[in-house]
Amino acid sequence: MAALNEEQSILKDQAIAWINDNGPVAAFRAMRDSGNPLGFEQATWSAMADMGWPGILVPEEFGGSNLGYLTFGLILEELGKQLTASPLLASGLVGAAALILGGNAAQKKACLPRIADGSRIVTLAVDESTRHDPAGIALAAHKTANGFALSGDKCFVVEGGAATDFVVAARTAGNAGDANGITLFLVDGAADGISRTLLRTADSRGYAHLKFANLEVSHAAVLGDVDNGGALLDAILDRARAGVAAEMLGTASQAFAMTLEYLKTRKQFGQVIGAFQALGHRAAELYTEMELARSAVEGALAAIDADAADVPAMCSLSKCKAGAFLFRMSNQLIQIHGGIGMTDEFDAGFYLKRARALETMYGNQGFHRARFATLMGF
Amino acid sequence: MAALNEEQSILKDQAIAWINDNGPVAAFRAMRDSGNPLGFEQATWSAMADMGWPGILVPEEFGGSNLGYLTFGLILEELGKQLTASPLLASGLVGAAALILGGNAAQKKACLPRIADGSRIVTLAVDESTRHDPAGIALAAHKTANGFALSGDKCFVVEGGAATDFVVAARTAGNAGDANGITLFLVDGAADGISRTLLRTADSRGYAHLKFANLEVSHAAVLGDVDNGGALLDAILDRARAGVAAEMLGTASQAFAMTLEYLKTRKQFGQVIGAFQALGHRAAELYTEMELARSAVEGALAAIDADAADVPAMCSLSKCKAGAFLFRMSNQLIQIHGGIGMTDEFDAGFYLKRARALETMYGNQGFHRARFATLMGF
Amino acid sequence: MSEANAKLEQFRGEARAWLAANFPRSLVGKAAVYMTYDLDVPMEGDALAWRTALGEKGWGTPTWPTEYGGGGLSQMEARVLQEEMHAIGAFNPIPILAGMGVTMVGPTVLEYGTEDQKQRHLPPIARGEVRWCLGYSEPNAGSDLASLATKAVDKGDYWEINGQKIWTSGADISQWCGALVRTDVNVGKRDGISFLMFPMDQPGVRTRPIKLIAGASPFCETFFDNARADKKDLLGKLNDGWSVGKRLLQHERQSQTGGAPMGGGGGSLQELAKKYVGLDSAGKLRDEDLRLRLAQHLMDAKTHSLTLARVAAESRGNAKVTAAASILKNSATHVAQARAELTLEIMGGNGLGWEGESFNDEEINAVRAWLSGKAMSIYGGSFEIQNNIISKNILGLPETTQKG
Amino acid sequence: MSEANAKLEQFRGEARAWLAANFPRSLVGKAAVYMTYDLDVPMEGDALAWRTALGEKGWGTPTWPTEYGGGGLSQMEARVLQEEMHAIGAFNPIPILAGMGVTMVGPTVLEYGTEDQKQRHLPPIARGEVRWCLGYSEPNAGSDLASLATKAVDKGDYWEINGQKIWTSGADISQWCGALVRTDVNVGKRDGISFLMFPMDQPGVRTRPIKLIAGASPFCETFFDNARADKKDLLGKLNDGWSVGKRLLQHERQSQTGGAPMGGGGGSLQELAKKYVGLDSAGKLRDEDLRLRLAQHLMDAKTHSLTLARVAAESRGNAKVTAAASILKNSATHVAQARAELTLEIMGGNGLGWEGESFNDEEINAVRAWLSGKAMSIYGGSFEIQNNIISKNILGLPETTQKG
Repeated sequence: MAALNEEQSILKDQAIAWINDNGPVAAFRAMRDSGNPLGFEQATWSAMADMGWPGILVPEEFGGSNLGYLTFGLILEELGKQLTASPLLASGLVGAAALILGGNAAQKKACLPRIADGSRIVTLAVDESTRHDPAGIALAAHKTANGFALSGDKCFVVEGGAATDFVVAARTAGNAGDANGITLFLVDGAADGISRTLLRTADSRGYAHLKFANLEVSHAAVLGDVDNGGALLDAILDRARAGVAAEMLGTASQAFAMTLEYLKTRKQFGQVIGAFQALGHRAAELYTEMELARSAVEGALAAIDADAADVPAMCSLSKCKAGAFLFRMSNQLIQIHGGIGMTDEFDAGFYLKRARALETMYGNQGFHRARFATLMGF
Repeated sequence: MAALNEEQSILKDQAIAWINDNGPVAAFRAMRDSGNPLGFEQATWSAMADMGWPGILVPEEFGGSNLGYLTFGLILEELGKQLTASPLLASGLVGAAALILGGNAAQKKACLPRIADGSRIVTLAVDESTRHDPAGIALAAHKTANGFALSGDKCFVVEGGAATDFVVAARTAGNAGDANGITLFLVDGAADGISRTLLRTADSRGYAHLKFANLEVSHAAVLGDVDNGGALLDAILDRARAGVAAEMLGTASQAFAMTLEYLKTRKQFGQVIGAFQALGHRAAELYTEMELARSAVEGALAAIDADAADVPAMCSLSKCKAGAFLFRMSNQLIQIHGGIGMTDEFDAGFYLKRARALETMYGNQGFHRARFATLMGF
Repeated sequence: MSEANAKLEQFRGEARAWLAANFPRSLVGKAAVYMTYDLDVPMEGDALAWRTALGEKGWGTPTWPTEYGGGGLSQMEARVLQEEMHAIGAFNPIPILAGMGVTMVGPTVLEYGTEDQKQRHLPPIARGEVRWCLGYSEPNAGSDLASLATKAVDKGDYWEINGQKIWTSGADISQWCGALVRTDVNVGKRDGISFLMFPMDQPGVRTRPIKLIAGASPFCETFFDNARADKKDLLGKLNDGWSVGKRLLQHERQSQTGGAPMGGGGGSLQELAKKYVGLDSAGKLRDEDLRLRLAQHLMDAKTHSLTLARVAAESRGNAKVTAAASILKNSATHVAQARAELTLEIMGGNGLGWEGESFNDEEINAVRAWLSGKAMSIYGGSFEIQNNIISKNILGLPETTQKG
Repeated sequence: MSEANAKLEQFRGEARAWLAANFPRSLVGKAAVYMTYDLDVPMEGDALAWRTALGEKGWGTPTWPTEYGGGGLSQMEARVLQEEMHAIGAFNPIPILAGMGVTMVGPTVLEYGTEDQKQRHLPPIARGEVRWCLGYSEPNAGSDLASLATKAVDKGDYWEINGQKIWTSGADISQWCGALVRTDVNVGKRDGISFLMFPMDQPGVRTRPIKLIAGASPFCETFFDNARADKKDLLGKLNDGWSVGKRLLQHERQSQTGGAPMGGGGGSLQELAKKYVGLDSAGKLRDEDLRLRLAQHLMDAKTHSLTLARVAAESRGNAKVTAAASILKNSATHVAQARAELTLEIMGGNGLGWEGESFNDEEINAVRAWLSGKAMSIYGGSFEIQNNIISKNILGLPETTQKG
């Protein structure tokens, strides 16, 4: 992993210790078994807020610690290992990024401190069908006397059940597919014009479909520029992708650790199964893929922190690489554990389900492979 | 392999025996070392003609045996195993197919008996750039008082050095990229308007570039219909692809046999290397891929014989499957043999080079994967 | 040839007439209700009548000998019977009702059983009255079945069985069990194993259903605490259970190579893709990367089907199974698992549906089937075991890394 | 910090001055002529003068101690020197001229050699006057180096060497050889091996160049028939050659992880693709399948570069090499071989060019480099050996399948 500075090391150790005590995969299981519709426990979220995690990206003047994306990634990776459920990614990273990148002074002042202290959960509502397609945004925002009226649907909004506010990508001009004509709005989740449907998904995370029925918002709700929100949306999404990639890396590396442990202890045919060369080499290849994925993820987070020119390409790269490794690793977690891996009593299924869900989030490998080609100019 | 009838079994046994004596890979090596610019020995070709191989597809009334593509594939497979060099594929399959599918009575009568007895070598000239692109045909055939005048280039014409006649795909209407406006011509290779450049390629096969400088041909040279030759060209190409796939299967299965033999005899760390499970499993996976590739190849040849509706899809499928297996197998042939595999003294390099050449011939895996999608309607 | 054909056509007429007389029209379209492995559907009314008629005729197990309750038909006649049933929407629920009885236990009893065993066990299976489960795997004997530890001790009148089995499919609803048990602890791992048959309804047997990652499952853990098997219910020779068990597994493996589409995606994958993803103006799938991977998968699937057909053609009139058959298990698994993954990818976010109104049945079934399908590379000879078998038995490479 | 910087800048001034005074301007742009491993380019005129000046200054081996002919520079100073040379188009031919002398033999002699060995062997290497080859592999000892059979017998005054080496790069043009030989046949495979140094120009040594699949090569077979090594040219302890040899191989492996672009494709692969394949009206590569595979490869290559950078960052101020370093060899190989394959695919038919006017140099070089590059997964620790190392040394899995 990246050479950490002292602050990062302390934060990482703190995260590991806290997650061990408070958010291990057993806690995720208990949450799932309870049927909790939000997909996380309020106490968990409060504890994270107390530790300052939702404020890691938030500038100090707004109550955050401004430690950057690489640092945020360390926490997401640790949470990914134990599948610890919370809206940290959705609000602390994606929501915060939207405000930091697109908010005006008033919006930042009103919103960022409350993101940082966890009292508001701000999430991004972007997709409108079963597939990630930011170019295809069609949710209409018509101009009215006092501002805009929003009508249309948003699907699979991450932590959409718990969100207090939504960053909504809407169309103020042109047609679905046009690059221009997109505007972002920051809207209050409690408004009358929004109805939510909570989803029951295989990975037990808190997604929701939203329906906007002529929701009226003022000009003050606009985040960034009217009609020119496409670039802002891309920038937010890229940060979201790198964040998801960090979580994926954590989930996959834990699956690797569980598999390695099993290879060293499970006996078949009179020896531990890791002594079978076919499995030993498979483990070596998975390890290789893990180390490569780590470089991609840390590279993307560092590129964001450095405001590098290749942030879009690096973020697509990280999502692809983490995705490919997590796919293979979550499948091998089951395969190498054999029958026990198929039982709900064992945790492997959680990792497999989560892997599939993270793969679809903010664009799958195919989406990012094609995007990478486009970004490279061919 | 497919359940063979008696005629096929006899022919196959004859082929194996003859190739063992007359066309083993050592003969290919000798031919290469001699610098023979045609890429095959005339004596080899004469012997094949004596055995009737160039006439396997030719109807009996024109001096052939009309045994069909599956039978032809058996021979090509055996030749592929030993890399036996000859224009059998180019003329006996592709040239014959062009005449059988597109020739009128006069053309068939004039040409097919001489293809069958090996005295004429008729090959297809289709591509005009470094890539297989039948839709992009631009070689111009302008209408003249007595027929047409052909001007333009053809590249990588298989056995183009030895050919006595060419089936030339030319454009009589429209522009490169148009589906319509393609006409096929059967032209005498000795004509003044054609100049040839023989190529020196890694696989030591007899390719040539052709240049047509206002070559005048009469209406009698048209094969099939004027302007509507696209479908005929596709049909010829599909047969060519299935034939190449059969050759690829042979080349790859010989590479498999060489590798398996080495796994059983080469010792490292005190045991034969095939005892290492990682290599044993790799061999099992290669074997699996080989059996699957065989089904695809035989399936395509049988589909042609049965004049099935899915010939195009089956031919793309067979080229893809044989290509993927040959690629992997030729690389593993080198990898598993280690240092010795890298030496020119050993034959592995021949298989690797031939694999690369066959992959490009009549469309590579990427071409056929995309074509398959189109044929399936998506 | 034409005489045989004429005889077959005569049989077709008889079958058609019998089916017309006996298959209740009320059951047309109900096949899915009765042809599921997951549920213990009660047999009542017309369904019970149909099962009874089929059982009495012996056509639930058409190729079994008539003396043991079968139909005594040839393979060709059985195929004709199936065609005729299919033509009128009839179905044969008996193989399902019998659990592992028709597909696995029956054929093995026919081969290894005593006359008494055949008389007692086969007719109830053929009538669909007795369901069988199989006790094979144990928590510490999965792929390495030879290290099983469940013991059976000779108590004079009976065998006393102690130990635990896992993955006993349908154990909680079965009346009989066939199990591999250790009858001699002093010899090598594969020796000293016997195959016993015993009723499940006895004090010494306890079952616990296993919840899987896909949800409820037919699988159980089964515990034996001084359970009993009659001395006359040893199948095959004492301490030769390994060969009996292997034979049974061959039947299982044969039933897994069809590469049948997994649930939730029975239709064409390209139609599903068109529906969820759509085509662009050039007629290409809107997701260019998915388009090419889908094409690759369809080619893989087609190639597997071609191989199944080739193996069948090569085996015809050929007692020895062709070598190509050895690849079918892994190939089928590869195709089925890839199909399940692509199905979810095509469905996008809806391919995450677990329950609730936001997802349709096809989506939820696809997710469950995707998860269930992960077992294909584990059970019935894991991916790795299959590669061992190919490497050793087909390719003749030495086996050094597996002892025992 | 700023004091160190000032000192470094002072050195930069000195280096610049010295280079200006000594590097012959006639050699600008000639680096490619003298910096090739494949040829034994004669050193004459300005080239000879430059080599001599560099050798006398010790800057051909800048970080070696001055007492053994080196420059005595720090790593930082050496980098500054390199920058300054680069700035004026100067180059250092000595590591090439010395064969394996500068990169592998020298550092190992520095570590294991006696004072006498250092005095005799290092200065001629540092002056670029003596080329070294290495005798490692044998026909029956490739990846399994420990089973080597070349013997050296103690004859009192000298060692007498008999046997055969293979893959001795540059043996036909080298003056000295360092070889692993068996000095005790009665002990385990890795024991009883010693590292001897001896001149190539003696009656008992014969070399035969090896032709490779890519054509002519620097590799030879080398035969020893009562060849002699002086007793004082045993490097390291008797029968401890395994650790000496391993140290040497570490130097080799380090030089192979850069994932440097293979010959014939030094430019950007996407530019090559645009040139050969072209873009459509939407700006996409005309071959949709190639486009996505090319994107995947560029991501793989970028990820490998990121890993190199990460390993370097993690190693900084850290004596222990990070675990991630263990993956670099296989990763570099994967990237380089995939790049070579894609290069040929992009070139289409022209990616088959072997010789003649129909193909340009870039095409022919790409084909040769593609073939040569297949060795990357074989030499310097094969793909399989690297996986063994990761599995055992990094992951701590047991080693059961390798004896000896």
